[in-house]
Amino acid sequence: MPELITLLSSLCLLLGAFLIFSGGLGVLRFPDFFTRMHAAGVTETMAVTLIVLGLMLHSGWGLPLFKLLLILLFVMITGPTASHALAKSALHGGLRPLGDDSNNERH
Amino acid sequence: MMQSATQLLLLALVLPLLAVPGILLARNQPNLREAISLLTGAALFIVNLCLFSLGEGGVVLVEILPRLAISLELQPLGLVFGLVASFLWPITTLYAIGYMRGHDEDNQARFYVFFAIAISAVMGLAYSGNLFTLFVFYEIVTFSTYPLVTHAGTEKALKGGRTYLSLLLGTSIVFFIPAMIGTWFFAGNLDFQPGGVFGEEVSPIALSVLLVLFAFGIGKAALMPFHRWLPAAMVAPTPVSALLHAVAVVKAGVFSVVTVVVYIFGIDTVAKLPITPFLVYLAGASILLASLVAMRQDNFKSRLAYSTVSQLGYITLGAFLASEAAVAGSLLHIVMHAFGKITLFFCAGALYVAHHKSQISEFDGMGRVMPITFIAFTLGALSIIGLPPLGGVWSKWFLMMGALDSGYMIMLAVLSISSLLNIVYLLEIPARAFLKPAPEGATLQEARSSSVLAMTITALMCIALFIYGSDIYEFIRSARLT
Amino acid sequence: MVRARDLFATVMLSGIYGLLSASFFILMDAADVAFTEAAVGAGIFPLLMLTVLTSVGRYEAERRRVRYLPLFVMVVLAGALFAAVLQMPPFGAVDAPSHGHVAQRYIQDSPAEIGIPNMVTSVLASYRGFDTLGEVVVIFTAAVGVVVILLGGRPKTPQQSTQALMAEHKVLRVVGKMLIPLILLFGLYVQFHGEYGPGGGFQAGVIFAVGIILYAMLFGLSNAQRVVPLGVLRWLVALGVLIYGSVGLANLVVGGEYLNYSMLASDPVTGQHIGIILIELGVGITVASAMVLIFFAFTRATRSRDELEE
Amino acid sequence: MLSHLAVLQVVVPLLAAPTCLILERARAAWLFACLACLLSLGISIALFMQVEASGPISYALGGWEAPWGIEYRIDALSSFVLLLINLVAAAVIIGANSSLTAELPEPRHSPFYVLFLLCFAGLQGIVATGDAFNVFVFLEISSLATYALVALGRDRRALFAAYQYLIVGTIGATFYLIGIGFLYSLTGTLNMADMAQLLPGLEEQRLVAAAFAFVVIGIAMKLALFPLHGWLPDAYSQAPSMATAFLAASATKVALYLFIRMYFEVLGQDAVNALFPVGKLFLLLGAIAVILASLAAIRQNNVKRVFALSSVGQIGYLVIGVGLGNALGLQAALLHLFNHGLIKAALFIAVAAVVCRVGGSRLEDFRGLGRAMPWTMGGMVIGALSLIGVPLTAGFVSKWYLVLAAMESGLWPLVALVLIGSFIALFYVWRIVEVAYFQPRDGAAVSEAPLMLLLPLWAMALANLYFGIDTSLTVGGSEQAVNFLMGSRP
Amino acid sequence: MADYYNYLIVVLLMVMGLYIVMAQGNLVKKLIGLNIFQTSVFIFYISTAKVSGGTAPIVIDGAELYSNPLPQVLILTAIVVGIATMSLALALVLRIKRAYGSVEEDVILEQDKSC
Repeated sequence: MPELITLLSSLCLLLGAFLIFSGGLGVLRFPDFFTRMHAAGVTETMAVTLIVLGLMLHSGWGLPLFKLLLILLFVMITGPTASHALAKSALHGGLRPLGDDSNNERH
Repeated sequence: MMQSATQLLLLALVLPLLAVPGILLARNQPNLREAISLLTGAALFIVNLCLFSLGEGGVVLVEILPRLAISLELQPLGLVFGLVASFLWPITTLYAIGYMRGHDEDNQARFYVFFAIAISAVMGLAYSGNLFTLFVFYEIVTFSTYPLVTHAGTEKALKGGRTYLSLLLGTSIVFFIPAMIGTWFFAGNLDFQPGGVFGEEVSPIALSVLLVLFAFGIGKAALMPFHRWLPAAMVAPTPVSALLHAVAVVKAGVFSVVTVVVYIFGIDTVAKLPITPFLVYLAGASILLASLVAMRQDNFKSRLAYSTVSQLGYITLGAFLASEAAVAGSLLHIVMHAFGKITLFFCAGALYVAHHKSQISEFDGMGRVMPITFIAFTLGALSIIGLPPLGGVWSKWFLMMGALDSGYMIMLAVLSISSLLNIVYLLEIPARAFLKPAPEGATLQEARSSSVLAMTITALMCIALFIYGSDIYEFIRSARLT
Repeated sequence: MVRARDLFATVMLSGIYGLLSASFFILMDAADVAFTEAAVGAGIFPLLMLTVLTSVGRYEAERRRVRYLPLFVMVVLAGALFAAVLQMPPFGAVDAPSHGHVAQRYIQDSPAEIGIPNMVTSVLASYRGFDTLGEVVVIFTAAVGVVVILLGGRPKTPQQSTQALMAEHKVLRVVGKMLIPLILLFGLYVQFHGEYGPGGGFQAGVIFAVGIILYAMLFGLSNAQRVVPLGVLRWLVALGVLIYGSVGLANLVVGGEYLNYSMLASDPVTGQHIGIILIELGVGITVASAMVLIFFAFTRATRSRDELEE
Repeated sequence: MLSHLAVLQVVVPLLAAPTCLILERARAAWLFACLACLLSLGISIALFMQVEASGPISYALGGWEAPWGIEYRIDALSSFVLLLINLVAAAVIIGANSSLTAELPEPRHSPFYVLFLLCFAGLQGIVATGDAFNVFVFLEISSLATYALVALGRDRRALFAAYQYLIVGTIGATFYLIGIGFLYSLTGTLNMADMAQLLPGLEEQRLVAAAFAFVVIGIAMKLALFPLHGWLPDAYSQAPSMATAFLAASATKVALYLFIRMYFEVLGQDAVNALFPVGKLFLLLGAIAVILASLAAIRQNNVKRVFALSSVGQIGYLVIGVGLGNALGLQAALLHLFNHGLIKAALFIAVAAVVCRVGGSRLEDFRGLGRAMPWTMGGMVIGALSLIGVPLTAGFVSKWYLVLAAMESGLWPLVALVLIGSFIALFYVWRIVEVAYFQPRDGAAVSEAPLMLLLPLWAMALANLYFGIDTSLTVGGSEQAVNFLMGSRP
Repeated sequence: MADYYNYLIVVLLMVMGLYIVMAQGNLVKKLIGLNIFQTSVFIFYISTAKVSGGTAPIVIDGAELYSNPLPQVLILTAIVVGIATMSLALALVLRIKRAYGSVEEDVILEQDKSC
């Protein structure tokens, strides 16, 4: 049983790390603001969730588990909100997604 | 007896200062104000006479650092100087009353106030018990005479004042202070004592350096090349010039030089120093050069100023000749020159106030307009030149004796040539005044009576000093100088 | 960072730099410091910077030149420093002199003398409690200074409601409403948990302040100021320092040295405990109110400029 | 309570500051600040006497003994400096109300008092503490308060001056922190006395040298030692006048105190000079500072700036005294530290009085003030004479010692330099006196400064005279301090 | 050399920060440089505190070796001091911008000279 949990937790952590890496790559390589934000946003929610999950599995019952749970909740609420706010203010600020030809100006 | 000496010394210091609030309170009542000045002056002279009769005593006022105190001490040199200064103060005041009123000057109260402070400082200087005290009062004299020099407040006066202050303070900061601190450093104290304060172990080189620092540091002695302040100070009102040249400032300077030579170094030490001949020749050069410059001045006061530079050279020369006769001679010259020169300045002021003439070339025939003035002038001039029957002859005589004693033959020549030059540039003035024709429509018009009275007194004193000159000399010689 | 002309990017980078150093501090076993650095270096500092940028403009003037004199000085300095630090005790050495002398006592005796497990808090609040008083006063000074520089002596809470920064963001507002109580709660937790784990008055103060700042950002400065008026904040800033200082004075009264809490109760350890809780409270109050005050002052200053321009 | 005086000295103003903020009303804040400063002055006098009678006082804060807790140490040196700061602070705070009324809008008054008290407390903390890191904390308290005080100035230039001062000051403080970090990693302690005992015999001399360099450069920035003095003239001439009066008289003095403490006590003069001839470097820098700053002062048109530059020059004297390295030199530095504090306090309070009545401190604003404001200008002239070093003023005494010390070291050029410096001082000071007394005033009539400004001004002016005549306190105090420092590490 | 890796990085950061302060003309950027400079000192102190194999200085059962708490305490204070300084500096920058209309050093000096 402990081995299984270790395995699972390692898997989660690895996956999370991979997602973070790919997210970073995406932020660097994607063509415009909104696609980059997509990379960053997905990473933030998914990767962090995975990593925290991995850590939770690792930590066992106790106060740390509870704390991690809180962190998870917090990230899951704030992450998407932040992405949303960013995208909205970008739109508000005059930035248009790639392919939207109506007003394709870039900063 | 000591008790009363202490009190009298303090009184001499404080008495002129007591006049200050009086003058300030009475600043809108000229008569009262000047009466206060005069009375204090007379009282001060009496105090000095009392001090003279006491002859010795001293007081330590305050000890600033260990072995560094403000202290007063009666000694013969100081007594002579103190008497002269306190005698001439009321007389200058008397003269100033006439001058200032005749000239309708502003800020007269300020004038009398600083006049009084200056005299108080001169008293302190005369009765200093140590070098530090001397220095302090020396500086107070500088500061208190600065407002007198710039009295007019014009741009020219300010400029003259700037030169005056910067040269005097500059020399004292850059030379005098290090000399004083050096003395303290080598000797451990600054107390005046006959024979000097330095021990045997101090090297002659160090002493020479100190002596040079003192010679130049006491800028009021106007040893060339630090004489520029004196002509610059001629922007002052004439009573101030009289005070500067006869009583307070320059005499404070040369008195300091003599005191330093006698009581800090000791006559015998100075005589042996390798630097002394250099200083003697410098003083000699100062005498001759200043005389030559004086001949070329057309402005009356400038000529007198350079004459003073030259005469001060006599006194410093006497000090550096470093024999008892020469030192006594130079001290005597302080007295003689004081009376002579003050007379000359009184005359200059009188001419300026009464006729607004300040250039010598304008004096043609003025002897008939202002006979008393020019007679007084002639007497003063003769005294300075050193002709009998006037006081000046004694001091020159003893100075020459001193030069002989010390073996500086060449100085005899210098003194003689200088006397000749004196004749040329001083007697030219009465000659013009009496021999050239008077200006058109001139009538007899003297300056105000108080001014005339003052110059008469001083001129007569020049004659009196011829009679009592040797007594003063004896008094000085009776004291322990080495 | 040196070369970028876009100040916005620079500020963001320096925020990341702050976060990185915080992570580094964790690696170095300095949990409390990491906590603080995260709050300050990645939180407050970029926040203030951004506020300033809204006023001073995002781009700096075109300038592309290397200053040689500073460069030279820096190269020399770096060389000298390299030479010097090579004489430092090796990194991580157990027997370095700095670990032996004074620190040893903190590690060995503080649990018994102070009675709390977090040595950093013990040292901070008790052994070197006076430093911490100084630290609080520094924050206090900064708050007073910022307010007087930006707003002039005695600012009044504005009457008319100005438009909120993010009025159009409904999602944000809702999420914010959810989060703010949590943040404040967390602040309280950090405040009183500092003796056992990382945390303490300063960190709690910052977190508390962030909650209020968030409120101000979402619902408008004037609404926030209605909740915590400037006058009250001023009062609170001073109060925190006074609490801290008076604990010290109270010690004098009961006969101990200044800030010697042992006398506060019959048992020294209990006394220390009480003292530390009290002073941490003081720290928390001053820090929270100072941070809010500084933020308010900054936004007010940038805002009033905008109003002037319109 | 008497045994707690050491800490109360700092805590009183420190806690008075927030109380002042709560008081809000300017007048109440002022009165309270006055009360705190006077109380503090009383404490400092008591401490001075206590130290003189029974030697250094050590106070363990929090009850934790020396190397573990923070120690307050009041010895001959610190009690001497504390006395100066307190004298100046009391004088300044009494006059502050009148001066501020003319210079700042009313709502800024009470923050001014708060910042003033903080600065005051910070400076005292630096002096009182025996802990190297605690110094840093209090250094920053005083510095932050100072930046804010400077920024209160009326002109917009005050802002930029404050900013520059902030940059330099922060770098300086951080340098100091780095130096302390090195020392800590070598010795494992932060207590100065403890450090002083552990430092000799260490092998890592390069690191000690680096530590010293950082500490000294850090302090030199605060001290405005040439060539790191750039911030000072701007900051001092732009700050509110009374703030300048306080800062000029105390802030740089405290920096010098810290410097002396580090150089003579913690690191040890001989040990440092064995690594690098620092003493000679100080002499050189001091000499350059004296000449350059004095020359620059002559050309200024703003009187505040003249005096500010003169401060840079005077710091040169102080550093020369330290650099000479003999007992007399150190004593000269300490004496000048004290006396120059009094001088600058008098001068800047006088300037504050002028600004209060005339509204500016340019040279032409001083026209005819000799007659219009006789008491103010009288006090100023006394301060000016003391600055030049005229006998019977405090300035003379310190110059006397400095010259003696230079002679003892056989450095005659230095003697000349000190005197030439005084000579130049004469020029820039006299320009002001001349304008005030001998140029007529045109424009609106000006009345004499308010009594509350004249009072501290004359207190300082008379102090200048008093300490020029009765030197037992200053010379005795500095001598004790020198014996203490030189004795601790012969 | 590996033993000193941390310190060398610290030195690099330190001089970089200082260079920015000295060479940059933009007042905001100077402050960023100052921040880097200060943070480098924090890193330095914290590095000296680390003991290999030690844990954070919070008492846990079984731990024998703790890192040094003292530098951490000092740096806690220093961080606070740092942010206090920064906020004051930024406040000044805001006011300078309002008074001069610029935050470039040379523009400001130019304006001061002309008036």
